[in-house]
Amino acid sequence: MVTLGVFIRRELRLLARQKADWLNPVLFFIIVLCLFPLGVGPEPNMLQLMAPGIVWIAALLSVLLAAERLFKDDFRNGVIEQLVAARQPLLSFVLAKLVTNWLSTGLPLVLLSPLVALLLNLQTPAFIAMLLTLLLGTPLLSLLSVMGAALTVSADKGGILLALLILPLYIPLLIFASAAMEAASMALPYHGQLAIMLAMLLFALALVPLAVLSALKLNVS
Amino acid sequence: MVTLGVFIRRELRLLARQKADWLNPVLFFIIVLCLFPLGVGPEPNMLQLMAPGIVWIAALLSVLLAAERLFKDDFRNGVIEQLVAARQPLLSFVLAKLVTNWLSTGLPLVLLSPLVALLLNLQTPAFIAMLLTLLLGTPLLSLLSVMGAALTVSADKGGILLALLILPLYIPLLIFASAAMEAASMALPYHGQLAIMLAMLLFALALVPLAVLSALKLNVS
Amino acid sequence: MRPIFTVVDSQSLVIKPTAFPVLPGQPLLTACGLACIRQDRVLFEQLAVSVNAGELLQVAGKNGAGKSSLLRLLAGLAQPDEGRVQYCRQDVTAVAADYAANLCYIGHQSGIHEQLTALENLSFWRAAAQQAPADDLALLARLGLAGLEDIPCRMLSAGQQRRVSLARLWFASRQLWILDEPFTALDQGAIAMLQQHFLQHLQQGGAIVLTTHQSLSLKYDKLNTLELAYRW
Amino acid sequence: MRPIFTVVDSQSLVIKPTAFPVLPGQPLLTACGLACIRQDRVLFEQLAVSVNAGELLQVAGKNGAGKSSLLRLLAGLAQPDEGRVQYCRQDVTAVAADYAANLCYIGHQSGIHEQLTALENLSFWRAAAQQAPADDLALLARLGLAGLEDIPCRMLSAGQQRRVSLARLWFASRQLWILDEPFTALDQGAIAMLQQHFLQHLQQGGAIVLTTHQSLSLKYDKLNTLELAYRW
Amino acid sequence: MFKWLHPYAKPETVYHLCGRWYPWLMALALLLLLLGNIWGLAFTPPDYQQGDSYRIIHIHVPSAIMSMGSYSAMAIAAFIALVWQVKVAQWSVLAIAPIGAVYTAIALITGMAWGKPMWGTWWVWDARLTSELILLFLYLGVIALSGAFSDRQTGAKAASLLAVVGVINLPIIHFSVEWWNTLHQGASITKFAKPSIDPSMLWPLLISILAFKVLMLALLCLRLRTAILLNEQHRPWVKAMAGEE
Amino acid sequence: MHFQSWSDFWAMGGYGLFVWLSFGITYALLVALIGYSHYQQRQFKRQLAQKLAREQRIKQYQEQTE
Ligand code: HEM
Ligand SMILES: Nc1ncnc2c1ncn2[C@@H]1O[C@H](COP(=O)(O)OP(=O)(O)OP(=O)(O)O)[C@@H](O)[C@H]1O
Ligand SMILES: Nc1ncnc2c1ncn2[C@@H]1O[C@H](COP(=O)(O)OP(=O)(O)OP(=O)(O)O)[C@@H](O)[C@H]1O
Ligand SMILES: [Mg+2]
Ligand SMILES: [Mg+2]
Repeated sequence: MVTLGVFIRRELRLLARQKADWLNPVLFFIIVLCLFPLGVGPEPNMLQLMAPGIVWIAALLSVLLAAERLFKDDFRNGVIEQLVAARQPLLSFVLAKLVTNWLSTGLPLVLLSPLVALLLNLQTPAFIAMLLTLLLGTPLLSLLSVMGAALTVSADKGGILLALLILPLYIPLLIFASAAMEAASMALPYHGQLAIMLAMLLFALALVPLAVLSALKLNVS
Repeated sequence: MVTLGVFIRRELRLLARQKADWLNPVLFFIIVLCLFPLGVGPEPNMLQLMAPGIVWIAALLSVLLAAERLFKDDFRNGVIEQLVAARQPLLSFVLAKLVTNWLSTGLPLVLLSPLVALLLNLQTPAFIAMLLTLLLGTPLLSLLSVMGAALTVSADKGGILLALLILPLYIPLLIFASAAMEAASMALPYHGQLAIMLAMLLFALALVPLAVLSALKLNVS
Repeated sequence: MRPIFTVVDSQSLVIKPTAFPVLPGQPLLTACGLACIRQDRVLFEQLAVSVNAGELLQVAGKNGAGKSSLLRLLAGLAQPDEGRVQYCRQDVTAVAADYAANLCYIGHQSGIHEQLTALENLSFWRAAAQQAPADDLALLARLGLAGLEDIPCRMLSAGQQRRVSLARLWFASRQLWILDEPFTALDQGAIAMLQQHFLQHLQQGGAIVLTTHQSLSLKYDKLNTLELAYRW
Repeated sequence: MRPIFTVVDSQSLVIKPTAFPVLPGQPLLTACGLACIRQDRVLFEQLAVSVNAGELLQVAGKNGAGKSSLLRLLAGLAQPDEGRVQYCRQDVTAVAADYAANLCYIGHQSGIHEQLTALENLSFWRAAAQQAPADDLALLARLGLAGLEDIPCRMLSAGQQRRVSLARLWFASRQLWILDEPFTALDQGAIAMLQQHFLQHLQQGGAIVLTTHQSLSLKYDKLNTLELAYRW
Repeated sequence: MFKWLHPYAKPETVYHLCGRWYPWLMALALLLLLLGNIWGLAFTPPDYQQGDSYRIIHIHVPSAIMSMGSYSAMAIAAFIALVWQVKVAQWSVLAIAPIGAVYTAIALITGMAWGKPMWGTWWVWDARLTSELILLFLYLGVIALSGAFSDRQTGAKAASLLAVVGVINLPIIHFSVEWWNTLHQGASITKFAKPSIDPSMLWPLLISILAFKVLMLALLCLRLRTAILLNEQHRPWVKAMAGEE
Repeated sequence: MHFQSWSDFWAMGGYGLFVWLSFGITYALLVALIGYSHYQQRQFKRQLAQKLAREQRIKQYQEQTE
């Protein structure tokens, strides 16, 4: 536990030093959001219709792009090799990465959601649904992308391979999240979708750290 | 010129060896295109309306993701450092990268366009417009993203910084390309937009290689 | 303000004689029947390795003979294609945690994060080794890095980065060191200092497995050499 | 099938005495008043360097003294903060193309692509150096890489990768070599061979600037040393 | 031809010059700003269409114009830095970028606050608004890129290159109102022939524009001084000065 | 003075919120920019002094050890 604390502090310090690591995904998210009205046309009611899809696709892409770098530096410098050789601390390391990854990419998206609502002309109920789905969905997104990053860290094929691995897993999330937002904008209940998302999140929370651990070990040898 | 030939062969050989480098962007493009109907809902006429925007945003993202790796390996291994020290061959190197980057990411998108038309329910005129804009636009996209990749090659901040730099420059292209496709779908003429795109392309062709050259030089020092 | 460096008398940095788990002269690491195959080429076969506490084993051989591969096998980073590695007469896979807790492996890569300062890297490694924080400033000053403690490591020269990564050898309490070309990029002064440190470790009952293409100038009687032939 | 390696009599690989642009004894590279500042620390100031054709200059100094930084300045990869570098008594910025065409710089990084084979890397470098294709198989065999020519370089050991990157020194027709720690990761045999090659180059009127922490065993009368002090 | 400029490219000279100008420029800027804004807020008649909301013009238009003006200044400095390797110009690029970014943000925010009463919405995806947003991204890109390198010099050069390349966006912003028919007002004061705006409203506006311009210069002086110190800290004159203080 | 009274002035013909919001944010941003620029300069001067002091100490240390 002490180790976990130290590791989390290390990651936070790295984030504080490389501000771009968490500022860039946020900016990217905003820019992709701005691209849509430009490419698709600015009619407010069409934007409202598309909003769930847009928000979730932009979120996916920004989390994905941020995750790619997660293990790269540590792998190249041999830090991960060392931790695998030392065995024990590897789990704390993975957990620290997971926590800080969400703090630095998922959380900002949640905090940004009022701005998104403004840009895409969302009404309050849809906005609340968006907030809730983001709160439940971004941790899941982080988990998935961290797993992808761990799998691809030595493949050195860059972000795209990661994207390919993650996208199929991500599709259920996309479907339920946008269904929830759509239901909200039509004033229908959406507990069901939220419950399913929560279940997926818990399931991933239990399994992903182990998967990441063995993926890292595999990549070192 | 002999040098250029050798360099292009080298890049092609690398592409043949690392097939993921060009297969992945294509797959990514297709997956993003498939995500939209999932996130937005499958009504055909809405998809048609959104098609220009979707195609162009997906194209941008996939080219962007592919570009990020373009110079990374050669930079890390010191190849670029060597070429800068040798001066002369650097231009051939940059040109070879530009050509093969388009061949491996832009061209596949053009070839894929019939499939896209199928997925998004496009009519023939809109499809032809899409084909033409892709033909004119993807080289420009390649040029821009290669420039971004060259600027950030030693920055070590990953693809997201690249995205941040390129997106503002890319927006005019997006606007004209989707305007052309919209005009086509309403049976209006769209020579004007195509002409502007052509002008932008020629302008970029003249200037970008120089910008890439100096970007690489300053990244080495 | 934190003091940038502390003047230490070099004695205070001497590792306290820890009770290493294995007594001097006892076998610490043994391996038998080892084989390693890379790209369908047999690098070595039926190789036996044995390292007792208090001994140094230098793995020698030409470029490509398989030294690094052997060291990675011994450190548990890769599995041998044949044969097995034993720690205290028990299979390393069975006592993996114990083994890892008593091992310090430093390979070709430095294991330091380029964006973190030397101090931060060290405190990370202390945590990973489950050690209490200690006076890293003095340690770094001793390694000739006084004044460079809080600069991101990427701004250090090749040899200075190597020094930071070797600082882990001063953390103490690991009996077995496995070092792949530790002298790379170091200047003569640093090499001498490092060998002095090796000597101390051996005298306290530690054991070292290393490769190097430079010759050791260590005056010690338990230096063994394992010559790996370059095979086809 | 292509022969895996060709037995060559080592004479056939001897570089033909090319007419190097600068005559032996004439100044090839001179620099005066050089200053280099890294992270606001002055590494050196008012430094003068001069290398004549037929001479070897070893830049010596502790870790972090600024050897690599100096070599990069001389190779034109970075601009000095003060002072200037001259090639044949002309500013290098003015005769940049000529200078680059007569220079071979090999730094800490190998300059070989890890996914390409040794052969492919060499033919890339030949093209970049505007040279005609040549018998690279024989060259690689000479460097002890027979049989490893068509394996991606990432599967070679540290020393073997280094050998591939040094193969460029056998391409000929560059008068000035600037080498940053060329002996890293090489075994003793390879180091001896490399030094032999240095000797030949010097005798033909070439010039070498290098850094190394190992001592040179070269028997040659025009070996100069430039000692860089580690400064604050 | 540029020989006479040469002494002014010497960092030490520029440092002292900026130090001398800064107080005057700052005072002048604040004076003009207060004059223009108070005049515009309290002493001009309301617009017959927009009522009193049009008074936002006294900060919206100056900041919008100067957001583009700052970009041109930055791009020119970047060009000089790249072509003639003038270090002071290179540092000016990084000194101007945050000023321009703040001006752009002001133009966006005041535009939004004006748009709500006039168009009934905070934001529309109108060509001019969008392109102004892109301008903000360009500024942010320049700032991000300059900070992305371990070496300060490399960062500054890369940012300069990006600034030069980004110039193509300026005409797009300026002419966007003419190329696409949009909600946003067309040029009314920047038209050369005859401003289509009442002189009583024009004067305070012109004063405010001037104020923003002078403020930019003042801030440039201040920030350039810091940049010079930062980049020349190993020089004796900087050390001597640090010793004095 | 165009307005009849202070309350008229603050009300801005019903547009008070928007007008004062924009002016408020503008001035806040400008003040922040000016303040930050001054802060940066002071901060840097402090760091420089620290650095010089540290160099001094390191020289001292090296003399001691040699
Ligand atoms: C977020 C919203 C807005 C943005 C980003 C914005 C942006 C700009 C820009 C960039 C300019 C300078 C154009 C140039 O010099 O070429 C400008 C000028 C101007 N804007 Fe806005 N604007 C916004 C909203 C508004 C609104 C709501 C109004 C009034 C109804 C308005 C009225 C004007 C006027 C009158 C000018 C002066 C035009 C001229 O004389 O050239 N703007 N705006
Ligand atoms: N990329 C960099 N950015 C900033 N400072 C650097 C960088 N690389 C090196 N330095 C600084 O410059 C100094 C000299 O580094 P350099 O690499 O030239 O040393 P060197 O003499 O080659 O040492 P070594 O023997 O360890 O290779 C170092 O002390 C370091 O602090
Ligand atoms: N990652 C790898 N994948 C496949 N084969 C490899 C890999 N690394 C090394 N090899 C092969 O294994 C052989 C031995 O490599 P190893 O790195 O163990 O050599 P080494 O003795 O450490 O040499 P050096 O002195 O050059 O460091 C090499 O000849 C190489 O062909
Ligand atoms: Mg090895
Ligand atoms: Mg060095």
